[in-house]
Amino acid sequence: MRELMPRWDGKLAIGVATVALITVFALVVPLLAQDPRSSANPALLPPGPGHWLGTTKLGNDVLAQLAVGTRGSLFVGVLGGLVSLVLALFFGILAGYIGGVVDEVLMLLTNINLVIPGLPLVMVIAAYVQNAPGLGSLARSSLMVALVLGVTGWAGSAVVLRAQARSLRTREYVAAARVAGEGTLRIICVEILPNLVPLIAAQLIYGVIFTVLGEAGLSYLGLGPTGSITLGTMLNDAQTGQAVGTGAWWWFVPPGTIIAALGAGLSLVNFALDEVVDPRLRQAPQAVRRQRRSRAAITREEASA
Amino acid sequence: MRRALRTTTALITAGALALSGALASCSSSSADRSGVLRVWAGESTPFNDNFNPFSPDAVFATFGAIYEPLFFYNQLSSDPPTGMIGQSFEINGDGTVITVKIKPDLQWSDGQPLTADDVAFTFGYGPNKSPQMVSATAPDATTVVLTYNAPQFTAESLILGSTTIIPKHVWSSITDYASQTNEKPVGSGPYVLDSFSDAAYTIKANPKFRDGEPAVKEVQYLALDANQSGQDLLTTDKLDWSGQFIANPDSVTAGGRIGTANFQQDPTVIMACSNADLGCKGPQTDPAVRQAINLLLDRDEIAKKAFAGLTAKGNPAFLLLPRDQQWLADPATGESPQSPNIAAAQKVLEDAGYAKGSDGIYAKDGVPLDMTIVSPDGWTDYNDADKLISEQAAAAGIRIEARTVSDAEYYTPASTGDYQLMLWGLTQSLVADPYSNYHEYFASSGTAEVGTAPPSGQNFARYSNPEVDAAVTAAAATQDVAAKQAAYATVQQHIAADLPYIPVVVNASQAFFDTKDFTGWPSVEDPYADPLPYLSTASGVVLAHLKPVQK
Amino acid sequence: MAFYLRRTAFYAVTVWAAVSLNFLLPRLLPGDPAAIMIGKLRRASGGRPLSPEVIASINAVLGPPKGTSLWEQYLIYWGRLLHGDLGISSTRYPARVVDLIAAALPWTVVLVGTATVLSFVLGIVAGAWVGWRRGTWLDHLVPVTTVLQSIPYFWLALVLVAVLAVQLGMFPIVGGYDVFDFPAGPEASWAFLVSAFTHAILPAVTIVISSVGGWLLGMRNMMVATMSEDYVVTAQAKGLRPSRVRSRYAARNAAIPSLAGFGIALGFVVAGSIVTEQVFSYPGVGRLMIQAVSGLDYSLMQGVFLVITLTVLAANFVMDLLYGLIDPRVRTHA
Amino acid sequence: MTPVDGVLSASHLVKTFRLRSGLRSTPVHAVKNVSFEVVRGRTVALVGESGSGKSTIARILAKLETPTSGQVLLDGVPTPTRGRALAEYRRRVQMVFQDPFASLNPFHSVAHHVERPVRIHHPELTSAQVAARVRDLLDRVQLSPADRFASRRPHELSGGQRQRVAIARALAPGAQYVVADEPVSMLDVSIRLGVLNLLADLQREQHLGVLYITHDLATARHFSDELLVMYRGDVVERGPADDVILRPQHPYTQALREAAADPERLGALRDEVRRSLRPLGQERSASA
Amino acid sequence: MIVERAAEPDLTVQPVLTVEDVSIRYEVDPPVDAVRGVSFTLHRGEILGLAGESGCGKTTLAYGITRLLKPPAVMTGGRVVLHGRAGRDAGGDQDDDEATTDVVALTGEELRRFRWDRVSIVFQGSMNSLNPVMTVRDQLHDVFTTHRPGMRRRVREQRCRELLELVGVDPARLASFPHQLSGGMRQRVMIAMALALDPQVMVMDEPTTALDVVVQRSIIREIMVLRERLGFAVIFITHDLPLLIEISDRIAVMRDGEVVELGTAEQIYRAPQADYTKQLLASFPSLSGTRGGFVRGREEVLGA
Repeated sequence: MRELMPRWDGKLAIGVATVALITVFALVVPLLAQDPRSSANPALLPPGPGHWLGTTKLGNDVLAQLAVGTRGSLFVGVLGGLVSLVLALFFGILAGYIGGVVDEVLMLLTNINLVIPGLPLVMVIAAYVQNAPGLGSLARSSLMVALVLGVTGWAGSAVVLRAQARSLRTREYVAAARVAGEGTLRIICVEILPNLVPLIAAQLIYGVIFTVLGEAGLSYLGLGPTGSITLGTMLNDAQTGQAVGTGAWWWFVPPGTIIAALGAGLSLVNFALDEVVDPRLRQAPQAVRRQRRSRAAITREEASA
Repeated sequence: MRRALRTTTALITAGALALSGALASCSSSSADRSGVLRVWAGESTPFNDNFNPFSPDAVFATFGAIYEPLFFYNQLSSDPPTGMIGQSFEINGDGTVITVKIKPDLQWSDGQPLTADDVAFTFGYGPNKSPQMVSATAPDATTVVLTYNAPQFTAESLILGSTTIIPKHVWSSITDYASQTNEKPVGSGPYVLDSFSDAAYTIKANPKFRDGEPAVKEVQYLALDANQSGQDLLTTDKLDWSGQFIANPDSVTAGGRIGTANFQQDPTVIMACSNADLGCKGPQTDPAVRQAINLLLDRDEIAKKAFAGLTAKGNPAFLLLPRDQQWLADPATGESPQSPNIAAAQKVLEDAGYAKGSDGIYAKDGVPLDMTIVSPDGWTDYNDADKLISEQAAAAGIRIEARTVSDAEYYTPASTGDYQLMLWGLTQSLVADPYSNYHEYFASSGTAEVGTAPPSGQNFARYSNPEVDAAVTAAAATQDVAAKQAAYATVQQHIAADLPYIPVVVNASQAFFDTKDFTGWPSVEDPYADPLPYLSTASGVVLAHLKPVQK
Repeated sequence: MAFYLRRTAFYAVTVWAAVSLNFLLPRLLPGDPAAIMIGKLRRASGGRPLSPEVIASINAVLGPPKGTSLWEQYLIYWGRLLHGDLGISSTRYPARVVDLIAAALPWTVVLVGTATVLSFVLGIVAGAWVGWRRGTWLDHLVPVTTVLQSIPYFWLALVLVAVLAVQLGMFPIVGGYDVFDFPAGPEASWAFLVSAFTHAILPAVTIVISSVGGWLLGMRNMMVATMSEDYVVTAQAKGLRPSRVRSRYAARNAAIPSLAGFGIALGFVVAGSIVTEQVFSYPGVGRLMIQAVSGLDYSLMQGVFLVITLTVLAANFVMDLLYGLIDPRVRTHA
Repeated sequence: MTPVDGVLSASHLVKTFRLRSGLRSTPVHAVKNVSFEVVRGRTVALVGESGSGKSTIARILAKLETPTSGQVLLDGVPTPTRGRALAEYRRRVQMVFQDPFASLNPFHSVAHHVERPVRIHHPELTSAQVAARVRDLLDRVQLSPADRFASRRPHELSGGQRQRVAIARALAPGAQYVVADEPVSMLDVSIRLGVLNLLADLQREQHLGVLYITHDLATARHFSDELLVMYRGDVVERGPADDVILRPQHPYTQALREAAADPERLGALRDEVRRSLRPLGQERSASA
Repeated sequence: MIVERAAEPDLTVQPVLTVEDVSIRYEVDPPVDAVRGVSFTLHRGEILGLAGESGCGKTTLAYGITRLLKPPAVMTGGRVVLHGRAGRDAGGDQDDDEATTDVVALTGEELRRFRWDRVSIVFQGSMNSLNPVMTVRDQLHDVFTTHRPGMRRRVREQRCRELLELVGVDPARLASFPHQLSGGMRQRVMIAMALALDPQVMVMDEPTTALDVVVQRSIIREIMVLRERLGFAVIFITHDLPLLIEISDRIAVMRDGEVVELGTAEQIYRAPQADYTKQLLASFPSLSGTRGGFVRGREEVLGA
């Protein structure tokens, strides 16, 4: 069990702290800050006592927007990440475990999805979906954006999961479970999945990063969600509102920073997970460090002796 | 960036409603070659190699710089039109025959003579041939007679000011004008095409131009994809002329090189699909709702925050004041309220039978006041205004959801009526006469059932009022000022009450130009043409006026 | 040989799938480019009615074929495609989609190609180095690059433009070359190449900064894993020079998964480059894509999507061939 | 001798794999027509080198592979491939795998591994009864006190302990036959004997039929009653264990016998090599 | 027999490698002393068997002797001396062959040149010791281009072919990639590579464990033949005590990082002193002898 948990170290601590801070910020600050859509404030105020991060062109409080936007982005990110994870699990685990023709077909689909460049596909699908009649406000909701990003972003994870599932499938404990009389579904869920937990978590995190960045990109291109505030729509507002041109850095810098910080924090958590999946990544550098220190200590002793 | 695309459509409609005017005399060109004038007219990369004056995708220099109409109608003044190809014109008593004298000894840029024959050909060609036209003939080399079966008083500016004249010897062999790209345009304007690439094209002075070569020998048009890029290039001395929205113009003009002008003309409105009889759906079909929205708007805040304070105040009579002062019947319709009056708005609703629900939203017969207002992605000022409108309406108990859509999904639903509210730009009439506004936007001849596009006119609000129709028809058939005033008074009274278009602001149209290297730009003192590079005809007039600064 | 056969078959299937997807998408989800074009023409003519011939001709070019089954349409679609006919753009009517793409593609291929190769080589070399020197301060370099990787491309690009191009004037702000110096468009001269190069620096830097971290991380991790492989220990035991052990034994093997993952990463880079092109007004296919999407120009959208996909597939195919050269195992074991 | 009350038999087993390489596939004949019987209370050793097909036979008997042709019969009855009947077969025929580090799921406790087969095959038992049975099983494989081991996870156990857990798991359903596929080859030499002895003890106590698969001639000889030598999918020699080892008939058995390390031949190899090289003494300087 | 062997001075008298009080520690948490004060002497041309179970430190010791300790292992003390090849008329171009070398003191370039030239290793994982992406030829040539930079390509190629022939592999296999060779062939290639520079000592870490017994046998025979012809000394590491007894001159039995017994193969087999040696011997049932401590044997006893 313990080997399935990431080892606590500086990188992980910074990563978890960053993600936790951002999450708390996204969940708590909207309750305290003013309505992010309120235009009752003067426009383009620089950061100051009343508005810690200033205001936008419309007089929206940037801090409030940032908090709500972070929440929106997290929502899109987590949802998109989950959608792509579910698909990746379906394609990856099924292909990996069942093998044979099922594997061939599922992997072909996965590989096709993989080599077809993502964003253009997302753009095409988003353009079609968003203009399809009958969807109403759903067409350009953050839910739809998350779905589109999730549906197009699972292939990479599926490949990773499939490789791992394949290797687990040939593990003797899976054969042993079959001999013991366990059913296929139970073998997948009880014998295989738990050992994939670090990997699945890592894939989910990649999915979240991918979706958050994807949402930002789509929003920048004007294909993002409307009606809800995300970091992407904030950046889009700032960009079209010429925040750069007017020197309103406080409008433009924070959303980008939060995206980068969130991505970096999640990546740091993934480092730790990578080290669980492949312990050599942690052990090898650590071993080198210890060896070096010890050698230095021996040399010192000899020198002093 | 989308702002750039939007200017394209602004140009297109502006061209269609042009007033006539005579070309201000153009100074004789000096032999000195001076710097190239670099322009961003709002186009994005890559450029279309398309100089077809009939194409919606033609590049900007096509209109004004290369091709010209007969007369130039200066939107900024109430002066009569100035002649370009045309020398003078005359309309007969019942308005069915227009006789145009064109200037003598004109030449196309390929050296062929430009005669009345070309003009007559133009009016009989393609989309110019209106159903009302009987004939277009050229009795002699400088006379053109256009005969119609209905009075054309009010179509004067369209016919004379925004029909680009094309050479017969080129176009007589072209049948499918819509899919033509006309990569080697032969025109009559001050410039001819020099070189084209999909990132930039250059026009150079036309030596065969009737007034001699213009002083600025070369003009280069650039393609940019973002307003920010335009602003950056202005700041860094790379761009000499652009018409774009810059929220803080000081940042560009502070250096002293760039001057700016902002002649507001075009009303920005909340367009409502207002006619339930024609199939419009939603609470906005009730005039009381539209009146309430009109009252609750904080136009001052919208102007300041969404439009950076660069707009002018709108009026429900849809006049360009003070240009059209003589047509204003009731001073009360001379300006829309600038600050909100929520109590009045709510009273209007309550009088009409609405009551506030538990969620704070007014409702009638169980149907809440819940509407959607759309604007295109990236039209920041519109998007921002929508957000403010949504917030202001919510404060008064009306839910208006602000949504953005792609460009294409903005225009098509507008024309087919598949919307509830839209932030929309009307184009101000180019002449000092609101007729074209009333005819285009309010007359029922310009509308259609929801689901189909109007065959002509742009009454996308689906407004239909027999009294307004009768008044517009009456105004069209007369040139008597008093009779027109009476007719317009009727129109103004109805549209100010029914509000199919709720005025918001009169839109800013900022132009930025290099005053250090070029002189002769229009100014408040001498508004000889609107200095926006994307306007047809006017941009050509400005180009012909400019002079490089000698160094 | 079997490996190449298999890969070729895979690419054939993928191309077929991409083309078919491209065919199906607009038919699954309604949207009428002809109606949009007609609306535009109407607005352009200032409310004057359009002649029926014009409407008929636009419908013929842009509208859905009438009276044919989906299968027939599919065959026609393939037929047109094989003749290099991607249709007519509605936002740039009547320009042919093929011509628009032909003008834009070289820019993207050169920019993205160069930036990707640069990023790949940088990432692999740096990753090999960091992995080789594992356990030293270089380890801390790895988390730093993930921050770079997490920055949205366009945001980074806007900041770079604001600071380096506008404030400091070090780089051009927009475009693929200096349109003021070359008003007639691209030409085959040294000066033009220099101009194109200086314009490509900032977009390329954006792509490289945002993507190098991924390569670096992957390579470093593989390098660490490879370093404990027996053949690396053997190589060291053989007394080979460290440089040789690093390059021929460790790095070469460690780079194999990166090569295999090139396709995935390329997709990401292409995605990033689309938004990057937008920021720099770079005259590539990404720009066309964005315009097509905002103008609902379905033909252009499909054409660009298809071309991007085919280009990425081609790049992947080349990588597969390289992969076969570098890893002899795949040549015999499929 | 104990009475023969049950027999697990392999009848004309054939297993052909298809090895795919590109678009071609070449057949690999892993097992070619092998028949034998495992009687309760007796041990049959299957000896051969890797690739000889012995593990494939183990997997066929454990119903992890389906034979291309031929049958597995339990008490003379053809055995099922799915459903309840398969569950019944699994209850009676169990397997111990080669690698105790791989055959136990690192995620689950010792108790889980032993408890699951009990629950699967004896759903009628209450939790307390299951727990008691698990304790009993652990005691029987000498993992005492059972409570101390039950909650541990595989990585907390030594190799020998793990293999004992694996044996307990195999016995858990109440198995009558155990297929032991190289059960000690991954263990340290000093504990192999202990595990084999445990297996032998259990066999006697529980009257098990054991198929002992190994490449090690010495343990095969000592541990089994009957011995089969497999070579490239065929059984080339069979007979009582001592006969086959001490008096091999087939050339392959002889080669195997010859190749096995035998400390009794101390120094013999060196001397033989020296003798063979002496006449060629000059070669040394030529190649050095 | 013992007397006879002791009377062969050319093999046993001259030490080639002296290991003195070597200790190696793994700097993990808590540190593990994998090798504790091991000393022995390897004589010229001798096969010294290093026996012990997994984790006893035998492989760590081998890596320590060859200065190939992987992190986090650290040699905390001891001396390893490789004695010069006096009295042997080897090629005069390798001067340091004549020198006595303090292996522990070697650093950097010196260490690199020492490796393989004087002590080579054949690793346990015959499957993975060869670089999968280089041909056998490239990997063999590597040894010469690094250690014999003056050697011409043709000579090098000739030498590589000879080496393969020496270990019984078709020289045509030079062009092969490792995955195209069988396990036995790969290990032969590794042995050929280990012979390339005519080293004084060859360390063999379980060189045949992963192979089938018949192949194993032929490779061991090959090693014996080569040892006879080329005269290098071998440290042969395995857990397979019967095998060691059969082929080694002397055997060191290791347990928990210490050598518990060191003696001739005969002594170890016939008269083991340490309890652990006895236990280890008892773990291997005799193939041809009586049934020893096996249960079935016990059953017979009980039955009797």
